[in-house]
Amino acid sequence: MEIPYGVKERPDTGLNNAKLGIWLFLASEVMLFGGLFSAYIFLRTGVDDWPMGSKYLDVKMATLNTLFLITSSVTMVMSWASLKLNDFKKFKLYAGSTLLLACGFLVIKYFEYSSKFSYSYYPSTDNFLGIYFTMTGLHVIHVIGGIAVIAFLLFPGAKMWETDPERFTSRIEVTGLYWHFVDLVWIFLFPVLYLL
Amino acid sequence: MLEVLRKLGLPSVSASTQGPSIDNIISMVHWLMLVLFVGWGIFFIYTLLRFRESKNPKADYGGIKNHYSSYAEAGVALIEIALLFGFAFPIWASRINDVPQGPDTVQIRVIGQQFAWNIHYPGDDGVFGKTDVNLVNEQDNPIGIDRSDDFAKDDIWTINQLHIPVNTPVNILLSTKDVIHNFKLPELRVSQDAISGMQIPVWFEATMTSEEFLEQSVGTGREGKGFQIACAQLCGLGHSKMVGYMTVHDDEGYSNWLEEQKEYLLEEDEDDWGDDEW
Amino acid sequence: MNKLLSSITLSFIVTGGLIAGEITGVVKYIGKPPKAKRLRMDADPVCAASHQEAAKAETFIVDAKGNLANVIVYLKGVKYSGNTPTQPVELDQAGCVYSPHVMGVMAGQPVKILNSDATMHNIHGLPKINREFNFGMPKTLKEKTITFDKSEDVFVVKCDVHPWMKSFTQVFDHPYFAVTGTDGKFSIPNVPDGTYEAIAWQERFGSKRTLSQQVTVKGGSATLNFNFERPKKK
Amino acid sequence: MSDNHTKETFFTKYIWSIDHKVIGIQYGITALLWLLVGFGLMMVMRYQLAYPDTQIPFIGWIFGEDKLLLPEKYNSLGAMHGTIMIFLGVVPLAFGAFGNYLVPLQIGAIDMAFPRLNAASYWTYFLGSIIMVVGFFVPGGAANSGWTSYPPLADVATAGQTVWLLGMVMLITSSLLGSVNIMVTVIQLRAEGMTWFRLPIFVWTQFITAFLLLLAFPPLEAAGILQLMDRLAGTSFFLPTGLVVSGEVLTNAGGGSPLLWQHLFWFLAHPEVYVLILPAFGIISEIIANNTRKPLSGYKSLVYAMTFLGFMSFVVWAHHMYLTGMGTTMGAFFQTTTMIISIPSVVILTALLLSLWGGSIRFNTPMLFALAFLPMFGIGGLTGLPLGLAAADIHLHDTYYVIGHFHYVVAPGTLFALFAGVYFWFPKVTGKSLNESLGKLHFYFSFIFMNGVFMPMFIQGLAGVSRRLADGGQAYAHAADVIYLNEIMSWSAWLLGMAQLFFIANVVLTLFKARTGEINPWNATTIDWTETTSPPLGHGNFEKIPVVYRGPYEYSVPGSKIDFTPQTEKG
Repeated sequence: MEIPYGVKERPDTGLNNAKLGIWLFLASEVMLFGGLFSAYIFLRTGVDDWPMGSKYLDVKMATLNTLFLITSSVTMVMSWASLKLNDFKKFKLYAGSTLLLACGFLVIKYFEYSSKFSYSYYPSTDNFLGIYFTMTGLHVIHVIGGIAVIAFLLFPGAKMWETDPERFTSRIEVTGLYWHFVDLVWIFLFPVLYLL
Repeated sequence: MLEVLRKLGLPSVSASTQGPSIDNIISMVHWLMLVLFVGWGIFFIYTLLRFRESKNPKADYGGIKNHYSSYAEAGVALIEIALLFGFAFPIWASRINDVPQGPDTVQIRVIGQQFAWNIHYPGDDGVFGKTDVNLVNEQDNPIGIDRSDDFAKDDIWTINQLHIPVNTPVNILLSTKDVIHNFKLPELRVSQDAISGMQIPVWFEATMTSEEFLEQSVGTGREGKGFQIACAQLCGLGHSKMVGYMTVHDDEGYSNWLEEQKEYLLEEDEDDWGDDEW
Repeated sequence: MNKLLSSITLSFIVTGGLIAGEITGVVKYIGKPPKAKRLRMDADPVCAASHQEAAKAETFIVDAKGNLANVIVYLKGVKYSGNTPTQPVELDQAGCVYSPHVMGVMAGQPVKILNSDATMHNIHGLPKINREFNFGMPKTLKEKTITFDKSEDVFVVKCDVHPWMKSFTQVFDHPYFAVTGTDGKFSIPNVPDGTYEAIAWQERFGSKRTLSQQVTVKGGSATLNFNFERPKKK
Repeated sequence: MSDNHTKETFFTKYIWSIDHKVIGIQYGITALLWLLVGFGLMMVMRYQLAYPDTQIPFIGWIFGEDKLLLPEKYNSLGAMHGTIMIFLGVVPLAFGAFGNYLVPLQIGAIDMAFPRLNAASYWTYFLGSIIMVVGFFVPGGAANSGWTSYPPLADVATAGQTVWLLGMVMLITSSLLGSVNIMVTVIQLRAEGMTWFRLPIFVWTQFITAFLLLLAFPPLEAAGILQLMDRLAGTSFFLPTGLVVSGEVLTNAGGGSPLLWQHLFWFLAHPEVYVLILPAFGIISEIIANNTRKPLSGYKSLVYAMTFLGFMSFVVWAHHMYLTGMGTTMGAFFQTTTMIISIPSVVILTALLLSLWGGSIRFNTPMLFALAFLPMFGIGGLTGLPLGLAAADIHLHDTYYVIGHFHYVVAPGTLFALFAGVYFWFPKVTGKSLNESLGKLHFYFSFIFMNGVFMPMFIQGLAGVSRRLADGGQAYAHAADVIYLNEIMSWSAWLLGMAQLFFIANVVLTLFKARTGEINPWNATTIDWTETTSPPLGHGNFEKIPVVYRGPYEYSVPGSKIDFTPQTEKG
């Protein structure tokens, strides 16, 4: 016996298990980052002087990173669409670009972090840097998680395309949803930390 | 109900102006609880007896038909609304908004620490002097009073000894040096968290001197023990020993006590060794 | 190898004891002493009841002749490879004050902490190198033994329940230290011949204002005196 | 998954099993063991409370040469008792064990929606629970800042607190995986005909519980991460400027607020209360319907009340914080929401009581526990009222009244429900029925001593005795008149512990007996009883996926020959 609605949609709910699962997971992620954003607001409104993000942070690098992530979200969608169109080669191309862009994000983040450290800006310096490192750090962990999943699906996991293409497409779709969420978190982080 | 609750442990005195109103709401809620519980209980026991298997071998598919229970639930909701608007909100509003200021009020700072209550009186000028954490010395300046400040010269401090006058509004500015504590005066129905980084006013007016309290507690379990300040928030390993003592004086006793405390000011080093001379 | 060799020779010298001597001396204070303040023992009735007169702070104990008590005198940078004493050093909590107020102990030497009071103390040591310790001593717990693993400059040992209770401990990796008594005198026995740097520390003067002197031990004894001076006003 | 497994080794069958039933049993056994540990910690604490600062008998050597439970160790036990009971005991038992085992069976699913995730969830919980107790072996002992871990105390606490936080992060991850799984399972895998309003109440409660866990836990995870940063990276999220701890000025940058923690913490921890109680409602509902032989009164009102309870539980959290300097507007808001949330609780309790009316009540062991739950939860719920009103809370805040209140909800409340559930579903899981006489002895002794432990707490609380006092209030004058109760409570606690021996003996003896072969010993109507063998066969649960034609509690249907009509019966 196979667990039903793993890939196919259940008629009365209009969902398959994986998609519903990832939506629920993302709901909890929203609460996690929501908790941190509330903490940010709480801390910021609790003190008189809160430093401008640009005092510490490099807006240019972050803008570039924002572009990277948005593009990677687009390529993620393209890779799923390619599978839908049965074009495995294009899938490889797009998913590979997503992976590269994500790694690019990490590289820039690495330079950002090390430049902070070189000025002796640490999480303990003040609460702005504290929350900056905590939130972006948690986001980076999410990016790394995404990279691991995409890399798995691109290389060893891609065999499934031969055996069970429908399930494989569903996996890419679910991964895509996660990846859009990671992107979305950054879209919030960027203005909140760097610009406001 | 209040008498029952007092038999059950509620301190028999309510030695502040706000105490009776708090006792009042506690006993009203307990009435509500009692009525509900007894009501449920009677129904419960009666049902269990009447519908036990041996008495009623065939169950009734339909069960109960009437809607009395809905009326009861609505009744509970109404009583709760009445409690909220009639009592709970006004008492809370008075606690928050009616903080006494002005010349008749006694202003005292209480600063909790692991594991003692530091009490800071403004002295004759009625103004608290500056304090600075860098001047804190557990032995002879636990709250870091800056004696170079003019307002600080006459400030008095004690450890664990809170003295207040009777029938006078007392406004305590509550803070803490380290972790969270809770300043609790059980007999006065006063309790307030001391939150790190905040100074929160908590006010009350004692209606009974310590002497009167001791007299009426003769023969009870706490004979000979006056009012105490309890810490009601876990603050570390000495939490259970964080006992402060409160003495409520009549007006004369209070001013005498303040005079006595001034002797400590004479011990302050006029020519203290400062750091910058080295 | 070199290190080993020197430690062997040193231990020979120490255990030999033939050419070891005693450093004795007096620590004095020059100037008008600060007033000793009363301690607020009314914070705990048990403490208050254990004193006939109000107890005073022990920050600065000096007699009429200027003899200064509670000064740690020790030799700096001495290598020692002899035995660590197994005899415990006692730190008593009596009448809600520590006795001794200042003490030295060797790393690895047991410290026996006593509670002679009918109240709960907690004993909170604030070393930076050794592990911080903090435990309660209810009145039924009369003694407890601890040790320090590493040598460390003077640090505070205090009671959080009775904030005025404060004492000072320094941990040494050698036995060449002493604390002055109320007569200001001290003696450091069994010091091998040689020239040393000697340090005197007093609580009120703090770690930044320790006094230091050269002392040479030769042929059995040496004398070493320190004079703390009152800081000048600006 | 699929039933064409070639080989099933011991490892895949009992350890890394992906069968929801095995995982449920794993959860159950682990959680019961943790309950025992948490209970043991409490029995030691009760010794210290009854006979302060005297040597602990029998096992005193654990606490060092002096055999005393020193205050810092008492605080450790206190924090760990709370943590273990809630996060390692009751929730995994109620949600992990009962939920995992029964939800797929009751909705007619062959397994959970994500079986591998399910196993991962259990093992994350297991690992987290081990990390939790590793704290006892680090310098300074386990976390000792209360299960609430309020900073700054927790920020400056000994290393055990870091271990506690790491353990919490694991446990939170585990319950997130579990709750996603339960929700997807209930939404997607209901058998044909199992509409939302044909779900057994138990499934509803698990579904709502999953919802609460899913949304309430992440903010605590956020808070946990922030506290870890405070402790390990030197940030000041919860530390304001200018603190002096033990005579030394803290060197942190400052600017944080301890109230931030309290908000994030209680945003989880209030819904957590309903996580503890909702599965209990579910179990009780099943047992009452079964043993009154009639449908529940007001199935729909129960469902609506529970759903409403779930939603409301997200907006009452600050009623734990009345005394933190809360103003009038916030105070009024949270008092009002708190009073509002009391109404669905009253509705639920009333519906369960009314369900008894007209029944043919059988008094077997599960039913006794279920019936006792009602007044016990009643006491627990009612004593929440004075605490919900800020003015009354001024006197009762953080006293033993609070301890009595939530223990009545959780101990004679939820725990009785869980025991009821264990007695009720034991035949399902093992194919063997527990002994009724031992069960009744277990019940009556537990009932008496539970009340012996917790009833006196209200008296101490009214007297104003604070919780978390390592000496039980000896130092405080206002405790003098009520301190004698400590001995009564402690003896009750130890005897309560002894009473559990009936249960342990019962389980052990029964396991040695042969299977009865009876499929549906209680003559129940739900799919778990009617469509599977006891115990259910291997993976897949059902020989054929059942089809549902009616509601879950069709007992004593007029015109029917027997007094129960299974959900799968046509017509």
